[in-house]
Amino acid sequence: MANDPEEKQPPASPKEEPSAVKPPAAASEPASKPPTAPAAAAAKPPAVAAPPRPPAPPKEGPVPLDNDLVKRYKERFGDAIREAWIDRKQAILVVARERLMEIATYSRDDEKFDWLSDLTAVDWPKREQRFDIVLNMYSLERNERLRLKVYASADQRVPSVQGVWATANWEEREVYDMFGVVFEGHPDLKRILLPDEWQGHPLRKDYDILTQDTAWVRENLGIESGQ
Amino acid sequence: MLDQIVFYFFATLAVISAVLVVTRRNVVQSAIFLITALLATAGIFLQLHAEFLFIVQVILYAGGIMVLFVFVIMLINMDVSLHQVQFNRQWWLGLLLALVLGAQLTVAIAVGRSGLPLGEPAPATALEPSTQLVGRVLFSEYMLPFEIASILLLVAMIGAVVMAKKKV
Amino acid sequence: MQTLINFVISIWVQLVCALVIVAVLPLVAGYIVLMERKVMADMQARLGPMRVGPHGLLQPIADAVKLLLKEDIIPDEADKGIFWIAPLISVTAGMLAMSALAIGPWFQIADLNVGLLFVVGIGALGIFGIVLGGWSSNSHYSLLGALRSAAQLVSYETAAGLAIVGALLLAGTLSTREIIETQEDYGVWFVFAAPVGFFIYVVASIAETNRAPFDLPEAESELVAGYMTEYSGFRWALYFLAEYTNMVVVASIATTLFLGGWLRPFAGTTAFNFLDGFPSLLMLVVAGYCFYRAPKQPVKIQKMFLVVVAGLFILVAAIFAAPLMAPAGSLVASAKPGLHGAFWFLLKVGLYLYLFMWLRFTFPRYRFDQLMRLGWQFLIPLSIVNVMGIGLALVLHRQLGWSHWTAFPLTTILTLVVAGMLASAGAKKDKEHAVVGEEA
Amino acid sequence: MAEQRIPFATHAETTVLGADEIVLNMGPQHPSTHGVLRVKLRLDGEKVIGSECVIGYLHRGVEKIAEHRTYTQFAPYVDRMDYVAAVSNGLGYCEAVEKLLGAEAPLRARVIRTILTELQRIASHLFWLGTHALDIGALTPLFYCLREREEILKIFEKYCGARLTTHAFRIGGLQYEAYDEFEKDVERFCKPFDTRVNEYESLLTSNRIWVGRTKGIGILTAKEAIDYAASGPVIRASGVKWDIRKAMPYAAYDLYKFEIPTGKNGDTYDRYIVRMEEMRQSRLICLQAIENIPTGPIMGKVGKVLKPPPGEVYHAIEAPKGELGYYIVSDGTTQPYRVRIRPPSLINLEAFDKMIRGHLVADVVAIIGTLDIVLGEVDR
Repeated sequence: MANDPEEKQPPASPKEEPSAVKPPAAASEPASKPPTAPAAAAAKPPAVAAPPRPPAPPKEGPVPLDNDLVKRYKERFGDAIREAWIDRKQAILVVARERLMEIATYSRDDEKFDWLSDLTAVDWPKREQRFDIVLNMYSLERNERLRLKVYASADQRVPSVQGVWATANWEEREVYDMFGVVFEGHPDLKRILLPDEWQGHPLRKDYDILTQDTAWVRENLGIESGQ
Repeated sequence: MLDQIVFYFFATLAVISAVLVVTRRNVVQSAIFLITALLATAGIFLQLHAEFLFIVQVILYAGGIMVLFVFVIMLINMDVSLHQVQFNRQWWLGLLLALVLGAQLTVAIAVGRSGLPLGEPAPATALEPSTQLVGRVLFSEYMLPFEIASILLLVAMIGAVVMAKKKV
Repeated sequence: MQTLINFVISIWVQLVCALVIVAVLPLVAGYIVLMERKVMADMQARLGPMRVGPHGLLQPIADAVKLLLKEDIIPDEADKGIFWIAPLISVTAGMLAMSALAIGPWFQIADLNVGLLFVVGIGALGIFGIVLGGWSSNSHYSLLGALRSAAQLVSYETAAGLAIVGALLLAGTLSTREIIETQEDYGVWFVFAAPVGFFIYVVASIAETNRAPFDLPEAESELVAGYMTEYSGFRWALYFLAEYTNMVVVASIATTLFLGGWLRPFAGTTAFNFLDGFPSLLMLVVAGYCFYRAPKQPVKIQKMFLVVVAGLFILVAAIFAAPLMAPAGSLVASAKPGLHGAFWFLLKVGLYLYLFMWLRFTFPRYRFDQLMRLGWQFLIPLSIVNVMGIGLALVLHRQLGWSHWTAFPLTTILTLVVAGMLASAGAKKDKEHAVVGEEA
Repeated sequence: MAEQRIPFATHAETTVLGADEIVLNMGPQHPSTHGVLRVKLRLDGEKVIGSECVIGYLHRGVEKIAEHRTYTQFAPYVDRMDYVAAVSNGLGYCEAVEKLLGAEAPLRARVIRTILTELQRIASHLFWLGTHALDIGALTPLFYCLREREEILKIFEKYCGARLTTHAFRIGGLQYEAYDEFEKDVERFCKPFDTRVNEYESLLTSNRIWVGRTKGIGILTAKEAIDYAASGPVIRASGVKWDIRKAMPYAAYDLYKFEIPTGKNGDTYDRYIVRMEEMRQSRLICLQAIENIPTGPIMGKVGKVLKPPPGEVYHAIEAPKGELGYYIVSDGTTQPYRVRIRPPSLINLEAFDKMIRGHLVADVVAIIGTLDIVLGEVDR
């Protein structure tokens, strides 16, 4: 059962997730009139009978995940796949930083995740490897999403996936601009949103929201810092 | 009397602008003065009731060739060539030659004055309107030179197109 | 001193006409701008200028005053002398070209023997104004705009010139007055004898005045405002005046050459004499509309103003009607050709300008290379073929005695066939160009 | 005559006819860059041989602000990103947070949300068509499009009081009940809208000059579109039949039938056709939806104070410009730990450099128009 079932449109296996009132797409599309079931948010069991799951959506956080996708990754890359869990019905794989390029190429070519929808970063200052670089991939054929995570500390260099998906170019520049993570192998890694001479990386947690690069402001705008 | 005024106005205008063309350091200004010189001569044609020549002078010289001049002046970057010193300090030699030429001209006119048929200019209405006149002459007596000239122009045009083709 | 006075007396008519042209043209240009904005608004489901005077009638005056008061900025490194003279060249070229045109049988400044050639030649001098203006304002954008417009004007002038040659073959003379008289003798306007020539001339004249689909040089979206970028205040207005004067000149050439100048439609046939009443009828209709709108004006002064305007139109209607009512031989009756001639000429010019505006608001802009390709690969060859076609028709008609009803339509069809072939060849080449775009 | 040096565009680093190329700067203040985008074009004569987009002039640090606001407080900021399609931004954010909470909006709320989002899609495409045609020189379509768009903005104003930055939705459902003649207004707009689209098409689609200016311009093949992660009409015009409303239905899209228009060779003309067809499809969705808006509550079971359990979610919707994604990380407090917004305009803009190579300056303007970018979203 691949990840993110709720997202998936499995023609065959019905999805009994009660929260979304949604007959599987394969089933005949209800006439333009919406389902006659009482409009109240009653969970309408899908047309195909399936044991209704407890209505309470999974309240607890990430749950370890082990499906065939994760198995394929594990037997291909062994311990490079550090962890795998599912959070809010979306699969997440934490991978080793060194082998990111390989895993990315494998995901695109063999696993058909050919459309990199997003590449971003989150800063956890308390953790030793403070940044986690997040790659949200999507497979056009299998209509599935998968999220790769790589942990990196401030001074470690993350391999750039710009070679695998051309779209990563500007997104990596933005992560460099906002977090200061250096991407190795990126054609021209420089700031994309902020002026080139700006000091500091705003989206880091320790960059207080009122801090403005006073030097840059004083020098270019000729005024004391705006705060 | 009015004709004299008009004539002298155009004549002096032509001479002054011709001189200015040579002496201007700014190349575009000299181009403009060249245009005024050509228009002044066109004015003189008009004064002689040669309307066709007047308009041909305006269209060909001012409208055609000078547009090409100004076009080329703009396309070539003038900055570099302006800094080199244009004059090579031999203007006195030029002046001398000009005086010699002037002297020769005045002598020729003075001696030949009696021989030249400088009678009263024919009244405007005597001749046919110049367009028909030029047209008839051009296509009757001077048919052959007219055709040769047109072929020559055609060859020049094709040459230009072929040369430009390589660059595109 | 005496000769000077004699000289002035002998040409007072031309002098008055010249004064009228120089004084009235800016006002007319202003009202053409208003007409354009109103027509544009009408086509775009909105109202256009309504605030200054009733229905925006005083808008041109407001524009002129605004432009006069605007600060006149000269870029610091610009070439002051040329920057100052460039718009003047454009305006003088435009106005000078108006002098050879015969607005009505009476209203003509100079009946030059080379009339039409003069107008086209002087019009060509306008290029200097644009090119020098673009160059002297020393900004990269205006230079690119100036070079582009120069190239466009030069290439479309050839097409317009050849289209004129086509019609001149029919007219046999260059003087504007005689062209209209030959059309009167033939009883048919040249637009029906050489329709392809007229079509080419319309397209070429639009390109020549930098308007509508061909307004590349000041295409707002690419080069900001082309050669006019650095101009402001009244200097910019001079360029605008030059553009509208050129438009009027080009429209007058077309009217003189193809639409029978000051001739009333069906001038010859007496059956259509009721058309003589059309000018005063039109004026009365306009006056009626003004009266109808007057009470609806919000401000009292605008009501009064509209009533005055309506009165004016009734007066003009009376002037047009007077020669019809007056007894045959009287002086007043003799004024008919002059007045009605001028009316018909200006009406045709007005309709031609409306065509300009109509095209401007429906068509997107050509790209520069498409524009040049259309000019050189379609219009110019077609106009050459058109000249040959009309020559052939004349030979058939005059030498071989074919009736002109068969000769001219036949040649027109021939030219259209050639036009089709040219167009398809052009389309094939476009595909190649499109491919070039791909693999470059 | 004093030495009068001819200053010839020395300040701009340009040599007009030198062998090397010109660098033409289409600066932030340019009438056709749809906002404050600066493009440094490297030209060889008139042909573009390279470009560099300089962005960031409208950067307001929305993602940093999000970390200091509660989930509900951050909702209005989302409208300011793609200010032309504020309603769909709001829908994306609210659904993402609902997914984070594991809550669900009731059916009636989801149907009304679908109607308003589809109306917003039509309004966004109308605004695109008007400005795109204006850039290429056609003056008239702009006013027709704005006339229709005005009707939609009136409906938004009647529903939630605002025209542009509407903040129409709340996390968990809707704040306002649909006003009583809501169905009639939407129907009054949708019924004649088909003839209106035909009106635009009569002006442009078969217009020789329009076809000449758009066919074969800014070609993006399907493979390149996927590689550059283009989305929305840009990827569909290249032939990839993919629309999140069909692939991963959200709100109430799975209840209605509609087609996904695709193009063949991914040039400006195909993108134009795709967007025009999309407007028609959105109209069909709205008509189907207003036939029977289910009754019932408009607000789901979501507490006043939202404290989602720690974890993260990525939720994407089909905004008019493309896939608008929200990656929200929650650390259990009332304020999101990290909100990352996937801007479709910025990612579509990445393919811009590849698309304009070999074209002329006039085409650059057309290509910026066809990408339909809004700088508020590009710079965030």
